[in-house]
Amino acid sequence: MFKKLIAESTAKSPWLFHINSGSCNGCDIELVAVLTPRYDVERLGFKLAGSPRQADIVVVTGPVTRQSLDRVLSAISQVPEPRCIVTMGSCPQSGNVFKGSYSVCAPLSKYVHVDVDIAGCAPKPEAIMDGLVKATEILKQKRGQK
Amino acid sequence: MNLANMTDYHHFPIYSVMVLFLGAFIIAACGSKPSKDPKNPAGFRAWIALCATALSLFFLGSLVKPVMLEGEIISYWMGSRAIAGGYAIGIAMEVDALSLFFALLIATAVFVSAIYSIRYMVHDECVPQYYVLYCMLAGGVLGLVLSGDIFNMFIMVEILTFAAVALTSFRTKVYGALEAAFKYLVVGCMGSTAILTGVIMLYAQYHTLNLAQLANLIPGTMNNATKLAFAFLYIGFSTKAFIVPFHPLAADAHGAAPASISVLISGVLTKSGIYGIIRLTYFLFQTMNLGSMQFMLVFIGSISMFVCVTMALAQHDFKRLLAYHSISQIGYVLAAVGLSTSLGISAGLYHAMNHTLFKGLLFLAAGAVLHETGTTDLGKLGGLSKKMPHTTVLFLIGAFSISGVPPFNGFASKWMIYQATYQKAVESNNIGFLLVTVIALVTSTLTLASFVKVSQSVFFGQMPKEYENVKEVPFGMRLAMGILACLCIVTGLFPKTVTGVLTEPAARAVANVGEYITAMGFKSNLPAPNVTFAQVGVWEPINWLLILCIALLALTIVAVAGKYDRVSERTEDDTVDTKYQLFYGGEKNVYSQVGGGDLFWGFKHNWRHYFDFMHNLHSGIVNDYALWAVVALALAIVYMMIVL
Amino acid sequence: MIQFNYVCAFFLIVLGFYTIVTKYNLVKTVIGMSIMDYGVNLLIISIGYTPGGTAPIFTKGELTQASYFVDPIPQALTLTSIVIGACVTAMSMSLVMRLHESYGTLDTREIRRLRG
Amino acid sequence: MTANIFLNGLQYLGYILIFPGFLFCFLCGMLLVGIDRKLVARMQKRVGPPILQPFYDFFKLCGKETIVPAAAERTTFLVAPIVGLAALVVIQLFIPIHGFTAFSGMADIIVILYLLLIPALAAILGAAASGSPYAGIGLSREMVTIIACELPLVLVLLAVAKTVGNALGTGLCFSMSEIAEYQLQNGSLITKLSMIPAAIAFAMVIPGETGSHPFDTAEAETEICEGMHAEYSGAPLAVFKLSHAVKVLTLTSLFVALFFGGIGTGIIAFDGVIVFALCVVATALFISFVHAVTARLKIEQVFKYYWTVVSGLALVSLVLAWYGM
Repeated sequence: MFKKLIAESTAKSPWLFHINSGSCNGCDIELVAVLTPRYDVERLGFKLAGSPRQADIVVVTGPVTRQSLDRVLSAISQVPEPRCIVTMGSCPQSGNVFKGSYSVCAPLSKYVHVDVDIAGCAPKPEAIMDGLVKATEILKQKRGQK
Repeated sequence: MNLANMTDYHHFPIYSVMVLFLGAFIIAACGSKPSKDPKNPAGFRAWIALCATALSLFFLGSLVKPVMLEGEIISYWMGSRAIAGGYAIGIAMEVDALSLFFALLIATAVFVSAIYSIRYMVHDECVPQYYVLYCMLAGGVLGLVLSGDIFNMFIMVEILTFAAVALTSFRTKVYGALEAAFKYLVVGCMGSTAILTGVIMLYAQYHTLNLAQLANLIPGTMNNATKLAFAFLYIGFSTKAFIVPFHPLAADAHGAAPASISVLISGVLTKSGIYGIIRLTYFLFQTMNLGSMQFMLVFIGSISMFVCVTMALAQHDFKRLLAYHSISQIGYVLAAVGLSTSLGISAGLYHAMNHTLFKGLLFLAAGAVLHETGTTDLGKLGGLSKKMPHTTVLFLIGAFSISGVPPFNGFASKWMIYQATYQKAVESNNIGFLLVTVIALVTSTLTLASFVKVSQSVFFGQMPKEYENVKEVPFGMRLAMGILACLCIVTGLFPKTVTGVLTEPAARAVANVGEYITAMGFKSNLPAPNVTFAQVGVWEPINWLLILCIALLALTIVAVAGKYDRVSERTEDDTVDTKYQLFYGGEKNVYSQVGGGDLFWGFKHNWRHYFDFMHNLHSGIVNDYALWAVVALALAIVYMMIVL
Repeated sequence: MIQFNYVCAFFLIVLGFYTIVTKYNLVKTVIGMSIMDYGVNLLIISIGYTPGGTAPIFTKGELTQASYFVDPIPQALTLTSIVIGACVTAMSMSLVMRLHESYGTLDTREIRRLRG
Repeated sequence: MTANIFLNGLQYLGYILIFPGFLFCFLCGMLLVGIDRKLVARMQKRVGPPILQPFYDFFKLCGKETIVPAAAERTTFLVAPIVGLAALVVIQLFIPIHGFTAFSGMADIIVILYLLLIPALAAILGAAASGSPYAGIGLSREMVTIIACELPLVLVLLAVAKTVGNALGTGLCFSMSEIAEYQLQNGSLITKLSMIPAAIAFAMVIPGETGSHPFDTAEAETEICEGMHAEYSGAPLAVFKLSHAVKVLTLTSLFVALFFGGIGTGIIAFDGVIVFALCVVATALFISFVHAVTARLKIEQVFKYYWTVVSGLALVSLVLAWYGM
């Protein structure tokens, strides 16, 4: 019974931790936009957590610059299991316009398993919410496997 | 003299003092050749000191039954020279419940500190001399509280000041030790001079030095010279109690002395000053029924508690911080005693006892940290709880006790003080006493804050690299701390028993001056007062603890069933996994310890003008401190002349 | 004129206080402490003085109702006090020496590592 | 005889585990927090999370991995939340629910003030044991907030003691059960003139003590990464969240017991409901509303606010109570 309860709760209370790996702030602003009254992602139980230790979903924005790579990876490793990694915007997926630069390490999936990619530059709030909901489903699956 | 005569308990007070002086003499006579044992450089001399203190404690402990429980007052004339022609000629010891109460506190602290010293004083030179001075100090304080003769009180004050100054500067290499000793000597000497002047002026008036006879003669015959003597004596004992404005000396002396001596300075020396003030105001001059005298003591007590706790918040050194707290707690004692209600006196004495226990514990913990790491600077330490788990637990017990966290002993006594002040405010319909309650309550929280600062910056937080090899302190030191910690918990859990056996008889003795006079063989017509210790509040620590244990048990069952302790931890060989590193906003391998003096910035920012002012005021120049003493003396004289 | 003694005694005590408070030299501070001490000693001995009294030394035969001698107790007290005063001076001078070694100065305004 | 004792023991065990104890605290505290979050969302024109959201959060955290950082002191880190929760539940037992005063005779208002320090202290020590510098900053701010709240709380409680004491003729009254008894017979304390500023001051203290907006500097998630809880994850964090919920309940029900007692029916179940309803109102007014309309203060502003405005109000109340109004 408790296992089921916990699995159900996991899907209903995903907390986000947001890492900016050299983003232009476009995606960051859009992420904040989904918290505003118009979209209000909190009604689905989402909440921005201040520390990776408390997060379930890690949202990475930006093209993963060489300076930030180690830091991104260490912060992701500090998130307790089960966790779900979401890349947001085109940058962490392909490098976007920065691709080929000596200082950019994108895509992030080279270094760590990414569960959900939200494409767009920057993605629409609706897309972000859709991606996050998908992430919660993956989270629930991971919870169930344990 | 046969054995039965010698084991008569009437001789025990003098035995308990003499055994310490004798110990000092034997240790000094044994020379100063250090022993070969590196763990105990003083060799058998340490054991002599320990035996002397243990015997002293034993003698005093066996007096509990007759004096505390049966209410006898032991009067003891040296060489059987009693009263002639209505005047006390011989030297007397008079042990009533008040004296015995303080003597027990002192003997306990001295004994525990002696256990601690054996392992603690291993890095020093001249350790045999340390034990000589140690026994002298202990004997001096015991002699002071057991004496029935005011000139002997002065002699003992000199002995203890002398020993304390020498022990303060014992570690001459320690930063500021000599300076602290010199300041203490100058102001302490002014205090002793004040006491001597007061004593001799009383003698000029009444031609006796016996406390009981003075108490019989002085009230009702006060003139200007007596008032002057009172002011001198009061200031003299104030310097021994280190109350405001003599608190900077305490801070300097505690910080520089070895921890085992800091225990004595804070737990024992300050008590001797408080004892002197009680004897002076309640017995000799019997002025405590005057509102103005109550006002003076309560006012100085409140000022002491608040000023010193704020000074403590600004400190960067572990022992200096403890030293200021010491005076802050003495402020509580003085304020409670100054209320002149039986509950107030009982509460004040209870707090005095608890202060000896928890402050001793805290100083010993500070000494343990110093012993292992070589520093007490709050800015340099951190994370020692992993290396010194027992010391951490013992320190926390002391810290909770002093900050008045239930169910430890500090709370039990502070709780009585709050009630006593509030009761006094209601009874006398004076809103000023209510302010004292508020100050006491707020001071208690500030105390907690500064101990949170210590635990964060010394025992918790991150550990600097250089302390990787720190070990737990030796068993002997932990034993000493353990004894005090157990006493802290026991006296906190059974407040009714403790007050019933120890503080209430003492408070009764304070109220019943007539008996003190008649026990010495003088005629007194002071009536025996009716003393009650009614409390308005309710606090049942045992029941609370029982409920808490049930609650904890229930939670533990749930936690075990839910596998609460199944955690992910770093394995021994795995040093690189970033998962177990602290989160630094993504930065790698950063050492950062939040500690030191500015932890409570939010508080200090609002009070910055006050803190700046205080910092400049405590200039560290001995002339300034001497000036404070002179001004205090002048104010005391003027005040006494006006109100008495 | 025993009152003059009292005035002198208090004058000495106050002079001692004055020296301690205003002089910035450690040795002068110690001198101040000694002066203070002498003042008290003078006070004690003056209190024991009775005009026309003899030394309080007598044998059993000499003691009559009319015997008139100075109070012996203050004299005993003075002795004790003088001894203590000497000890204090010795102790403080040794501290002054060590202070001079480690601080290189005798100025109290510079010996203030412990403050605040 | 033995059967009687056994039954009595069972009854008290029931008190501790079920009614004013654990189960009640767990359910009502969580509900209060859920209502709070919903209300704040509605005030900000959002839909907001479901009212049961705190339960979801709690169970989710129970299922998560617990990571103990290498720099942390393991035992303190894990034990601190449990002790804090237990201590809070015990405080809840001491607060009378109208006629229900089974435990209120064991501790009185000043003791409760001090018992409230234990959970805070547990959280602080747990944070210190985690070794994180964010937690260090967080605990410093938490401690300053405690100091800030202490002065007005002390003044309010002394004013209450004086008012009830005056009315009873004993001069002063610290006992929680006597205060409850007095209110049952003479109506709520809030009807007295001197108690109105006291009630306002106490209400202002509630958000500070529970660490909610705008006094949540200690857990500021955007500046110092959740402060004291920066390194906590999984079940210990769940216990901390539960403790926070219970603390909201404790403070609001203390507020109700002190100023709005005496509207009870005499039946425990009904009284429980009434008290809970009053707690909800108090939460809505003093936590949700304040949260919705203010932005986070700086820590020195928190301190200044409590030691000037709130303490001033409390002092007014104390002076009024002193002169028998």
